[in-house]
Amino acid sequence: MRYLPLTATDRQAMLDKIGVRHVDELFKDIPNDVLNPEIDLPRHKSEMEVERYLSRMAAKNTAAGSVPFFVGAGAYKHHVPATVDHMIQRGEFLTAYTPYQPEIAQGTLQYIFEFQTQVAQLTGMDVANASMYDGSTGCSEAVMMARRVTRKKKAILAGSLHAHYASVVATTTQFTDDVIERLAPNPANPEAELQAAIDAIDADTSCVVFQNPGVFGSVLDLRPLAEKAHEHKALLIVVVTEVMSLGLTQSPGEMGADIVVGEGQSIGNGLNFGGPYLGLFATNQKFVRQMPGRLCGETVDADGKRGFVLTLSTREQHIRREKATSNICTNSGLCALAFTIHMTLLGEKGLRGVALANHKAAVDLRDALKGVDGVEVLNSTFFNELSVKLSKDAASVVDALADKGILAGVPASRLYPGEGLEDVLILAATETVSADDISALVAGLKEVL
Amino acid sequence: MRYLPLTATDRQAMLDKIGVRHVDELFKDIPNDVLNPEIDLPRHKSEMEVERYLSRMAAKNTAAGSVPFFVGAGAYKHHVPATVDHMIQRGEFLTAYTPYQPEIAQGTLQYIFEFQTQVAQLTGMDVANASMYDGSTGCSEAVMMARRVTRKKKAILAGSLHAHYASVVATTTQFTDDVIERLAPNPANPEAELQAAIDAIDADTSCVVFQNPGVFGSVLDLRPLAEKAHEHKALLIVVVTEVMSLGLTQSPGEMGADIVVGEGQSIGNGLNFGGPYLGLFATNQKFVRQMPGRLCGETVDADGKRGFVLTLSTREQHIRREKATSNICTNSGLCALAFTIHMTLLGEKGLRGVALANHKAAVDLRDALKGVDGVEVLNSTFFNELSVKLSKDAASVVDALADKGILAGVPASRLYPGEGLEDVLILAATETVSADDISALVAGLKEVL
Amino acid sequence: LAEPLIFELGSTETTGVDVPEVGEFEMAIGGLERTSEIGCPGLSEPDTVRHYTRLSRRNYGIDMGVFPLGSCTMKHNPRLNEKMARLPGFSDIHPLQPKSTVRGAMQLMDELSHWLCTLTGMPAVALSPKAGAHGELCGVMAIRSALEARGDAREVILCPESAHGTNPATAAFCGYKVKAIPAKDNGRVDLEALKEALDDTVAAVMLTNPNTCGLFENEIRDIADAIHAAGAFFYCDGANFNAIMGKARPGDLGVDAMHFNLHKTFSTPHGGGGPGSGPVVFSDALKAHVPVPFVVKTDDGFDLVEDADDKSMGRLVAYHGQMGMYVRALSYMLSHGADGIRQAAEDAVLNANYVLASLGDVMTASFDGPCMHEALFDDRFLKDTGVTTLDFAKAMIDEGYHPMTMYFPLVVHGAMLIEPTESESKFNMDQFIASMRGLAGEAKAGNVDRFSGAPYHAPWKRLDETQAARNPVLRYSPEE
Amino acid sequence: LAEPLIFELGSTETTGVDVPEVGEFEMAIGGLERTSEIGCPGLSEPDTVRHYTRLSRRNYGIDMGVFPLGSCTMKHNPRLNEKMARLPGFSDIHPLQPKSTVRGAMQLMDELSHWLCTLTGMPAVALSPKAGAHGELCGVMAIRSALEARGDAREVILCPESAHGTNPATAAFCGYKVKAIPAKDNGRVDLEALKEALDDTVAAVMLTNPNTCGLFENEIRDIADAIHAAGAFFYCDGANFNAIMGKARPGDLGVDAMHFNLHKTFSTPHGGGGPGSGPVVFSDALKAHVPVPFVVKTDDGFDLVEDADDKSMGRLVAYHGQMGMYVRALSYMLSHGADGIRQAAEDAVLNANYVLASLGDVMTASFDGPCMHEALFDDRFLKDTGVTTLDFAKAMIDEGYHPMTMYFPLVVHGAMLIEPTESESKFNMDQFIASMRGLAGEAKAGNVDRFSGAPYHAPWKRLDETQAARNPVLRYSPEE
Repeated sequence: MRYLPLTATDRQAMLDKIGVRHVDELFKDIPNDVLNPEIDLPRHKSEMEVERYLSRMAAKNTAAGSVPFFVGAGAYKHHVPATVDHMIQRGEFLTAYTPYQPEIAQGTLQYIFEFQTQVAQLTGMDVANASMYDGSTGCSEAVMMARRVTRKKKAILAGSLHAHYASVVATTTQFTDDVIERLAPNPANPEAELQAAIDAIDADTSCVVFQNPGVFGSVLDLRPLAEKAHEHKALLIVVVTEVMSLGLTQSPGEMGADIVVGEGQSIGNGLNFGGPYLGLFATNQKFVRQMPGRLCGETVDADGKRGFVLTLSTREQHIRREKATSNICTNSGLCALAFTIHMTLLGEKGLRGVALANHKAAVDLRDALKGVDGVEVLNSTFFNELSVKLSKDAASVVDALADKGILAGVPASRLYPGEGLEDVLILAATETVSADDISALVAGLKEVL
Repeated sequence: MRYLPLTATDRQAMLDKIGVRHVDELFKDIPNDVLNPEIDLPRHKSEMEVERYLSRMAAKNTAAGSVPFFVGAGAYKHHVPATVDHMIQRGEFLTAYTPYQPEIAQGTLQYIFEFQTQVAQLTGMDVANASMYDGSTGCSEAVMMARRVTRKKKAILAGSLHAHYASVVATTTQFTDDVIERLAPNPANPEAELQAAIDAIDADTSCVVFQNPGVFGSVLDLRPLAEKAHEHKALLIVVVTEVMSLGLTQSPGEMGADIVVGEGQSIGNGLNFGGPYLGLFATNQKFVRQMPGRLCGETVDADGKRGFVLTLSTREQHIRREKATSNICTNSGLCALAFTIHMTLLGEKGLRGVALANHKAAVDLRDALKGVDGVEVLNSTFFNELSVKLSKDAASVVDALADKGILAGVPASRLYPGEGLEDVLILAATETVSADDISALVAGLKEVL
Repeated sequence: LAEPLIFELGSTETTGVDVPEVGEFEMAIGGLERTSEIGCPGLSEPDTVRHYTRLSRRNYGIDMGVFPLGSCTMKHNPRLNEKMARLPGFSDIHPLQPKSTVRGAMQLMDELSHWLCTLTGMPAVALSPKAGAHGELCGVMAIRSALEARGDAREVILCPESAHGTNPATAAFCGYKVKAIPAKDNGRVDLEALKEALDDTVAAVMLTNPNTCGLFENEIRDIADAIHAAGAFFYCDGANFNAIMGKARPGDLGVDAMHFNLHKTFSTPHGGGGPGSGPVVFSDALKAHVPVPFVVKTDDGFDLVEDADDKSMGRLVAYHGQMGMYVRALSYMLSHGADGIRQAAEDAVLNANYVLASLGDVMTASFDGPCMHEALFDDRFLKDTGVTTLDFAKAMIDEGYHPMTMYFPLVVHGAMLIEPTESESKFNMDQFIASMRGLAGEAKAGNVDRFSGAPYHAPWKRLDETQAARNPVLRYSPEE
Repeated sequence: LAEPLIFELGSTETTGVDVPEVGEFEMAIGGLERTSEIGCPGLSEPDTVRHYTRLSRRNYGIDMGVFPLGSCTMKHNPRLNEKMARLPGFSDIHPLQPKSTVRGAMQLMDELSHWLCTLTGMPAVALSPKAGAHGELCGVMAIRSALEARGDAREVILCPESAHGTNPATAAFCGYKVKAIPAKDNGRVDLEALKEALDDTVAAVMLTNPNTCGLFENEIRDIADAIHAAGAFFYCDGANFNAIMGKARPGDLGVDAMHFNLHKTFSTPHGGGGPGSGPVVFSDALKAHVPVPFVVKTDDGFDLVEDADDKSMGRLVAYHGQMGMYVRALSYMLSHGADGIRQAAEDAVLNANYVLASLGDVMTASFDGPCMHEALFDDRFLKDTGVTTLDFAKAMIDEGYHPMTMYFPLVVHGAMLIEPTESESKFNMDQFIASMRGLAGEAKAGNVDRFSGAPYHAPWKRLDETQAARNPVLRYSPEE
């Protein structure tokens, strides 16, 4: 076993030192009749065998980079510079623990501090935490935080919110007395979605959750929503599943958000079939002590030298136990590192440039789709993603195009089954989409429709 | 330009400090009429564009790992553990310079010292250098070293020596008064090759160069050759192009070699279409000061702490200039690091195990080929490579099998054109060759022959 | 040398990427262009590489040396796993691609599920929880779902005092009151006290086994029987599964639900704080309540169930969980095999007992041996030396080691919890033991200075955590 | 902390690989099984990772900070290049595969050739030399081949005193006598002296341009004319091509042959001493003599010429040279483009002149500016301080920098050759300049201790090179 350093000689010497004859004497507390069960699993394999086995499995999947690719809906294919993945694999980052010993963890702590700052800057908020598991769990934490802040029970989830996010909120709060009001999705009329959310706010409302760009792609001005929420002492939670959009559009903070939850995958992280991703979580200074998750803060060491530590941990489970703000412990450290390295490479200039390239690709996609019979573009605004109404069932169109080697997007019915959206398709176009890809999609659609 | 940190503002401030108005004033020593020529090459590309461009180019090649693969003849496909490539990419190794400042280069220096020791142990010699460019150039350096040691001119290159190695020796010595005697290859009778080399030694001989296993795969006992060479005060230079063989066979040192030259690619390094590889170069203590290339030696620092430095550099060009033992400067540092890490993972136990698996694969290949009409196995001994005589032209058989997705080996005529070996094929079987691969080859041969 | 923050190094004019030029076009973002400055500086690629290289060198990781952090299972992270997780067929697939294009992904999830179920002897698994604490949530929600399904409104969860903080936090999260179960002098649950506490208001008992004192709960079957007799469920925190994998199956011990920490037990990287992955195995009594999504076998392969039925608790995460971690964990399992997994558990326990046996005469072991995969000491041996557990831990940094876990579990005073894992050689163990003996000797010899200012040889001296919390500075601001 | 050697850590019983079991079979190695012990210890994978991680941390590389090593062009190594070189289509192809299966490899070699020829304005290139010195050998052998082809037996090669050691070594290797050309006070070749030395015994002149003093040979065309008038060839050492790439083409200046160091100019990694790659471009007069192999265009793609004709010098290496380096170099070139390559040269020269202008008042510049890509200082400013160039360089280590090149070129006393390259930002340059000014001030203030024992803050103090050479210990032996 290549990972196990003890030799037979070592083991014997150690057993002698301990004073037992057989290693199973160390397992004597385990009931004897269940010790050393027959395990019907294969024996160990050489590295070459494992590599071949898993490579064959991987080859059964269609990699996004190998085909014209328009799938988005909360996870996006972007080009991540080679430097990012190279740096996060440095053993000192990869194999470090949570930085509870700050004297030998300043590498991790400083990048978290940088990350927190970048997230705050991007979202237009005062402060951000060290990351959540992902956007969807972050969204559920935000709803619970709003309850702690407002001491009110009712959360309104707008129709623009990704269905999975709404489900996660509903699932997670099912055993509390929170009231979750899910509004209907309305891809054909995002302004109506916004208005419905505004109208739903009342005195009992703790928060309203609005995704922008919405799950169907539209970009909206949320100021009216913020105003109404604040009138009723409710919080506006803005969800951003495509963080790259913040390079082009006004920030949630500028629009009046109280909490911003984001899925950070687009920056620094690959698609990975949905995980690991990283949740961005930002809010304003006054709510800091109600925030879930880890926080890194600046301090000094005994010599007065600037350094960083985890702080405000009295909110957390390992101190507060059942009184903690959240049970979250592990965060997405390595994904956050990838995010912060990619953001550092981009800088404001690069981020704006890539965001613009995304929007241009989506504009080109829209223009190309307008020329296809049986396709009606629903969006008047969008960042890099838009929804279309097809003349056929979207799921079957997607399957037919997949057979042609084109991954055409997400059928709305996969996210919203039974909501009458069978003919709606959500398509994303990032900077990785070429003119050839769009041509292939258009040609494929013309064949299939 | 993502690799260039200076901004326009920086450049202007720096020009101001220097006291010039335009950067071209710094280039005033270049004749004005040739400054800033039109360069008919593309403008800069984004990382994504370069990656796509080169990936498309790479996709036009058939990767060894994707097909049944039997190509050897001096370069071998082995499984290299993921750890090796991971470790050599640490920036402190990858981006270090030659360790001329030992206080901040002990990482490089210590691994070179470990590498030198491993090479000496493997070859059965006293000492080894820090690596040459590759086996072929190392071979030519060995011939020149033999001349310096013996002060005689004639080098005998046995028929077992890889044709490229013999050509490199001949090319490199063409403007000296060395006499290079190349003996004929004889795949059908390796013992006769050995006897011819023995017979060719006379009083004028500086060295005899014998490859073991030979280019056609045979493994021979070189003691008689060493005896005859030493009788005539000539040196025996043993070339090992498949260093993995040293895990199973007696070492050149045990057989009486004075200099051992090896191609180290098999351990730690990929095929890379022929380079970068690394030359192993080992000899006995008494010849150390005639050795080419870098050497690392143990010493102490001002506090008496063990450390390592480059040493005996008075042999080298940067000190001795035209009187140097070689003009070599750059070595194969990173490839040597890969070698030493892989060797450390293997250890004696692993090396012997992998070597045995190689030999077993070749035995299986031989047994399978024996059942194919039109194929005559020429070897009675071999490590992981053997030669066969085909009933058809080997080059056309290889091409026909390549069209079927089988890379069947090296036609001897590609190495030895015009030597009457058109029907000889050299096939290697390493631990990466599976039973399925051998079955595919046999089936393919049956179709083609 | 201090490393500046990127905000002190870079400028918003600098970038380390080349962006395609898109020319003029009519935008369609509803007039919501960002006009304010974002403020994020960029660095060129060379400066980015240097900044993060230098930061990394201020960290200690498993790759650098012994990392005996109890309860955290800091084992070797094989590089093969990293390579496998980066195969484009795993890393470059979208969670909402057509299922026909992710057959390999479904196969991988199915095989991982099979390994986890087989190793635990449990019939079902939920892969999607994102980390151990999230797995706990999943487990307790399944328990509550099952209870509600049978109309049984219970309101209490029992946890031992030695439990990880996530256990009570999770229970509270699901609306339960938390009551503590006392421990006996031998570091195990007091079975009689547990029986007394068990009544029809108790929904579940959450136990870590091997427990956080590094001991196996030797009355485990009596405990399970008592729990089930009271109509409650037995939740096992699997954080310490490394000690018994391949040696014993929780399913044989009466466990109803147990989460894994893939990053502990199956060597996916800790990564300075994550990502984790917390699959949960379930007994027959709970398996109907698993969250979506999950993979099922079909006639011609696999399918993903994405929509919850009435019994399912619902959805805990967007998409399918931590695929990247699944690949790494399966790569680890395939590499070890059933034989290697058992050997790893034995070696982990052997290493811990070797520490216990080698340090027992100079430090104070909290309980009689043998221990499982970690050796627990307390600060009695430091009595009257003026050296605290914290000081002792910080002095270990000067010896070139990451400190052990300190002050946890709470049930002993000044706890020092040492978990070497199976990744350590005897050579490493002997060096570590010699260092610890040396430190213990110095403490007893009254060499307080060696400890009170430690670490002396780390890049930073002790950091002021009080100041950080009193006046939180959580982001860079230019006016600083 | 010292790191043991693997021979002190491992055992021959330990291995970090799992080897397939092959069972019993009849061997066919002629009874030559190895029965003696090899003696190479193995380490488990975790211990291997740690050993080399810890070793690496004792190194300084470009990734860590400014690396102003004159003449070595320590520029940023983009990670994209590493990724591209590892594409299986490049890294996992065999040099003797059928040509039909390596069309992409031939295309890559052809494109690289095209870039190198276009940037130099030369008609032909030999890619195969393995490093710069090997390229020199290739160049001088082509010159000798051409001379012999015309029956012209010349015996002398002229080199300036400031040449790299490889130049005279190479000339001697090809059977030439080496004569030195003196330099003028302005750091350039003395044209008149050169003309005098040029006669019909001179085969070639080997010049580095920009030269090793960091200066462009401003009489380059007169030099070339004089060389050609004497029937000799003009070999240019291209080690310093970084300063003029995209700014001027050697082909426009009368050069007959020039090698590149791909690892300097085109950012393939130095790797602690290699591997290098030394392609050579040739003029029309020499191109018939290039070594095999080379790629040619055919009607339907490319072909590899592997067998030498009468004129070719023959074969310098097995196979096709340093493919892995070709990929990296082309990746660099494509990334920069013609525009970025010129900008890089300008930035390299700008950075060097910025150093020259910023340190000229506290250190002694050897020649009047402007310089090209490196700034040459000598030790006049250290006169009577008791501090030597070596001391000064070692003190730079304590400032966190790799020292500059010292005592080279030989033509000035106590040379300090500073080459920042284009990879450095102004921020880095300003910090570096401030450090250098600080050191110069301390030297002048008589603070000799700061220098004589330097480095103080490196992991090792100065190492005893004399002892190493007097009693060479070149390998580990157990009896030590």
